Amino acid sequence: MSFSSELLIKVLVVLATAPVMALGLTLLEVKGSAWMQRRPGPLHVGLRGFIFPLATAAKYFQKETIIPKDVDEPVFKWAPAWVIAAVVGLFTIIPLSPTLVVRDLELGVFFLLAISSISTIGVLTAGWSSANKFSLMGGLRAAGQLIAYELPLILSVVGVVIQAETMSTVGIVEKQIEFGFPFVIAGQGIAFIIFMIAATAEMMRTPFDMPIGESELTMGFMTEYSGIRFLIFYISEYINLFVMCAIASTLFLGGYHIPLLPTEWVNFYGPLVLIGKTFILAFLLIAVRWSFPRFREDQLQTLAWKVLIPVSLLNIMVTAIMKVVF
Amino acid sequence: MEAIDIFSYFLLLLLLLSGIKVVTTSNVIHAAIFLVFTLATTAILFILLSAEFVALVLVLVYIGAVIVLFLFGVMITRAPLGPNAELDNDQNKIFATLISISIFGIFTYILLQTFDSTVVIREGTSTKLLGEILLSRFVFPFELVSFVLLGALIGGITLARKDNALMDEDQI
Amino acid sequence: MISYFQDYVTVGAMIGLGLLLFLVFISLSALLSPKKPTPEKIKTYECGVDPVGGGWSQTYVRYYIFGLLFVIFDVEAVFIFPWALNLENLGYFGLIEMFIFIFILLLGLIYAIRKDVLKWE
Amino acid sequence: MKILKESGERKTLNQSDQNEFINSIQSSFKNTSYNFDTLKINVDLSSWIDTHKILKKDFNLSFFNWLSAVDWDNEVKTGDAPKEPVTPSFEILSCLSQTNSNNLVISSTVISKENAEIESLVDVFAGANWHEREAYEMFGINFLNHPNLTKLYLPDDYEGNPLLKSFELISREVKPWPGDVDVEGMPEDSIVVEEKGS
Amino acid sequence: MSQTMDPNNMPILSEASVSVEIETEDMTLNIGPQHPSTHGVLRLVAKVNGEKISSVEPVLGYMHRGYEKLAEVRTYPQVTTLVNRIDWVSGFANEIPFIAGAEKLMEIEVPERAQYIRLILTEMARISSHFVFNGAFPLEIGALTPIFLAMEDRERVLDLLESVTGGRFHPNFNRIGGVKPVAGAGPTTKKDIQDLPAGFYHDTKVAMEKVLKAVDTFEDLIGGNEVFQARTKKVGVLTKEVAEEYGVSGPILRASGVEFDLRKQSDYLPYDKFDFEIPIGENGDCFDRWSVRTSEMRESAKIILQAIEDMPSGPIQAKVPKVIKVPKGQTYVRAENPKGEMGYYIISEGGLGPYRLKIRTASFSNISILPIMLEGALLPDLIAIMGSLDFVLGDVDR
Amino acid sequence: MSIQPILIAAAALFSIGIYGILVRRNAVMVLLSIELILNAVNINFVAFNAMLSDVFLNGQIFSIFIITIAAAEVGIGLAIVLMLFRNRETANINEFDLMKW
Repeated sequence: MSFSSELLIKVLVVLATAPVMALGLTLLEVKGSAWMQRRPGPLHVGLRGFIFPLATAAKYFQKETIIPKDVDEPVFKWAPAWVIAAVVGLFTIIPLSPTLVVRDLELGVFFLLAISSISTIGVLTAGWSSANKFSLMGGLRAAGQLIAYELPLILSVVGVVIQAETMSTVGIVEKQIEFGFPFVIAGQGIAFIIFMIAATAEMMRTPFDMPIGESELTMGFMTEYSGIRFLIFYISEYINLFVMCAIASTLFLGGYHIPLLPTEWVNFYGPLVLIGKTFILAFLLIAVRWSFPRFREDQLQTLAWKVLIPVSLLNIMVTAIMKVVF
Repeated sequence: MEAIDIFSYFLLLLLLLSGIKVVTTSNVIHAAIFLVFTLATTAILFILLSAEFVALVLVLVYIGAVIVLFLFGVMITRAPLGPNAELDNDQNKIFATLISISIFGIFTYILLQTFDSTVVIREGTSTKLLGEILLSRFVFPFELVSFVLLGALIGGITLARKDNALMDEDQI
Repeated sequence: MISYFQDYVTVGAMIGLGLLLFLVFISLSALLSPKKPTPEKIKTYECGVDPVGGGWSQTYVRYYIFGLLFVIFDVEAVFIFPWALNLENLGYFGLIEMFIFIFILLLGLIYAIRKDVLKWE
Repeated sequence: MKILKESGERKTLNQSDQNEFINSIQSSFKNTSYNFDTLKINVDLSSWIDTHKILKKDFNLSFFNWLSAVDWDNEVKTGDAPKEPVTPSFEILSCLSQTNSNNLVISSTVISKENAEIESLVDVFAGANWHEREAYEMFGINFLNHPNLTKLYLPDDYEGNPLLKSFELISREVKPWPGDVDVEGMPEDSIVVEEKGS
Repeated sequence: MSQTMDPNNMPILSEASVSVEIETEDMTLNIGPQHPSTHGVLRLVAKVNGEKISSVEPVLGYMHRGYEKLAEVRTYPQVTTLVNRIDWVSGFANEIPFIAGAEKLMEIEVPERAQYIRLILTEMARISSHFVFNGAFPLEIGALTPIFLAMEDRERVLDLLESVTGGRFHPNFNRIGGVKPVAGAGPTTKKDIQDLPAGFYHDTKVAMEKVLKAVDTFEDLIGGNEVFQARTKKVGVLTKEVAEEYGVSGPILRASGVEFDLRKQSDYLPYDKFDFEIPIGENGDCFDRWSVRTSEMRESAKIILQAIEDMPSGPIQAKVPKVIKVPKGQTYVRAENPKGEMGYYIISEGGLGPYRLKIRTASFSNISILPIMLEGALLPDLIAIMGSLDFVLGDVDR
Repeated sequence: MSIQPILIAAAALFSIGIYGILVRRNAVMVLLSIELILNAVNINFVAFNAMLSDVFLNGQIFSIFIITIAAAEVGIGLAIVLMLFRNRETANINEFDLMKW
């Protein structure tokens, strides 16, 4: 198959899966939260409430997009584009099997970190251009939080890179298969926890949702957004949830592989295994979201700078020593 | 001419256009965003010049961090939303145009004289190799960088802190 | 080399796909949704009263310091990745090099903590 | 994890303590009354602040309950007029209590309607701030030395003082007082109820 | 450094750099009236510097209904319909002090059974009010689950209130001299009437056990949550001196360490017949305020369980004249409501309605400390502090 | 592809940066213009690296160092702007005439 037709197919597959995954996670979120809150959740929309996320999304398409008069229009209008482009771009490196991957980049993990940092600009400009005090504070909080937690995210990955000696995501999974254990057991347990905390903060989910903090800042940097642009922020959040959980399972949980399964059949079970692991991790984050209140802004920054970053640096040092000495 | 060359010319054009927008737009935030475009085209150009690691470093450090710092700076210095008429020194414009055009002219002349038809070679760069060189051949500057960064950190904190050093020590 | 360019064509295509999704969403919504702005509707939200003061004033310098710290450590991360790939070759020499590097930057973090810039009064 | 301490002993009403308190108040202030379990001190306008200081300091009445006013007038637009004619005036009431017993004192002073001015209590009890603002807008009483004597509830451009007896309720013009007195019939005798609710 | 200074006239450098802090025009932020966490239409005009609040000015009156004026043109029985709309979260409890005051002026002895019924329903109102608090407070600091659990449990209590009074929020159940018969039991004039619905004792027992269980759940789920503790402990500390001076009452005062509960100290209802504790806080912070309320729910449930055990039989209505006229007199009657001290100063001139009715509500005094407590706080703490004060706008504005 | 157009574009970017420095009145904008200049330099380094197909990757490593130093420079530069802004309530460089005091 020629490169271009292959690329076209891959793009189309991602085009189809990304929104489906977002909707699937939305459903998991509404049903999961309902289960945790002793209520039935959506029941009446379509197949026992199962097409509820689709109905919600469809609703937003028909809603008026209000652009307030004081906003900086081009910046305001394009702010969601930064976020969704960065998030969809990350699909490139998620491996469903050694061959079922959009592209296995040599710099895979580094690429992930570089691209994911772009969405900060989208959030900050969204907050600024809204000309609204709540948006501005939300945007600043969001930017402060995204940059503070990007570091632990980056640094926790370094341990994995040291162990795997490669930055390619497929290479990392293959290394884990070679090891026989996923990295979360083989030395990177702390890194995994840091990664999940930092990823939660990057996604601005409770208990790190003060940029949105609806009881303080009404809707944070999204206050002035309505209609389709709000939906784009919303959908990006869930695509991001999927991507981050998929990356976490790839880096730490053995990705598309489960020990004892025959590796030659990985193309068949790989996608299922990875999506399964992703949804389990996502459910973990959903359970956390519905159990905790949110931190305060200063507590959040303290946690990042005084705990997570030093600990992840320590993790790097320990991993490096283990690698060199043994 | 290869397709990749045409694309390169297009990129260079884009680079210059966004660069010009950075210095001519009357809105501070727009200028920062145009700088992002400039940097993004530069990053693509780097990739075409087979320097992928540098390109990603550019994205990670510049777009992901330095621009955010700029946006913070703009917001802290209370730039107004929307166009700002007082952004430029109007009386300087002609003078500045003359200077920059003459610099450009001299450079172009020299460049045309020096590099006649030298061709860029697009070949892969191994990041692993880059790391190895960085940590062996360039180990001294590498360590020096940490001191520079430490100095920048301490200096920045001292300057930006609320109870400024100026007030603490120099005031009696 | 072909593979290298294909890598980044793919990356470009994926980021382009993100932008395409954005544009498709926006244009679909433009077709489907009404557009009837009224003066009340397009007013800036401020809890139901008319906004007071300019939209805005300057923000905490603290955020700037967080940004500065981030930039510094981000640069550090840039150097850590090539090192992490080469740890096997570099051996103890690389280990010591990077430890000095990290240690010096940690001094910066400790300085920041000691100067209480991470604290919110 | 238990951060609360719970009061061990049960406090019961101590009638003798209360009587003692009432006696001590009555011996310290000339013009007092004790009706319907409510101890009221009538003080002169001039000693309004001093009385509160004494009550706070000497009688341990540190809890500021409320402050309000009454518009005494014979010609009323709303409600019933007093049965016996009264001198038109404002009566200022304030209520202080102790926080370890049920003891409570209501101080009262009278100011004239023409010169509706009184010293503010804010310096003695900071909590009087909002109560005085309320009285200011509802009665038009001017509290001297009040830090921020502005309207509390009503819009800034509102005219009139709603709680004055001369202030008409618009709805009562449509449906005059006392309206249809629609009182549910009360039982003739007290009723003994069969135990059914178990 | 102000811009008005003329650079030419500046003598020396040291003076020129005196003020290094940024001269902030603080950002004026309107929080409310249409804001998710102000419990209705309270508006706070906050001057903020970044995240820090430099001053707060509460703006009231968006709900002012003028009950003190309206009470002057209503008869005494009509006033009860007004007053149970003051604090609608615990509507029943609002009626008690007013009715007690009118009874005091008329010198009516209320039958014991009626007193017990009042007491049970008041405590139920307290429990339901604290349930709302236990849902709303965590919601405001970002935990979304407790409100669903709280509402589910409150429903049982409201069902009980409804089964007796016919109303869930505004029961209007008290009559001068006693209480109404059970909802749907026909006119009060009937000789042989039912005062409590069938199965009430059993249902109450079941519901109260559920309440006790719910309190345990809340203490685990909310109080045991590390993030909740980090958000509330040492936040919004209120000392007892300030609290007393501002007339802050109820659980907030008790959280600051003052052992003041009118149920123990006053005699408006026969609380002295029951065994219960008054929870007291130590630090006066948000966590203590939450903790005091939650423990109070347990005590209330205990009171109710005791009350239905030794419920006396007898009449539920004292003998009162057909048209109620209250003799001339003045009295102040106060009660321990869920939000704090609620009192009515009734001035009667012998007419059909009161000559003047001063309504002292708890939330009004309780939120008058907001400007002091919020000065210098961070914006997220504003929400936590406001939530911990547990006010209802109807109770503030009247 | 010849290296000339790349180098000329870099030179043009450099001149644009110079223009920005001269014209802009806002200090933050001046810093932005400096970034343009540094970016032009980076392009040159990477282009030369590609031209020489340097086995030691000197050009690329140099540009990484430049990016690093530029980050530090922005950090300090903006901090100075902030300090001046505190003193003078403006980010307008025309008014930063401290020596006049």
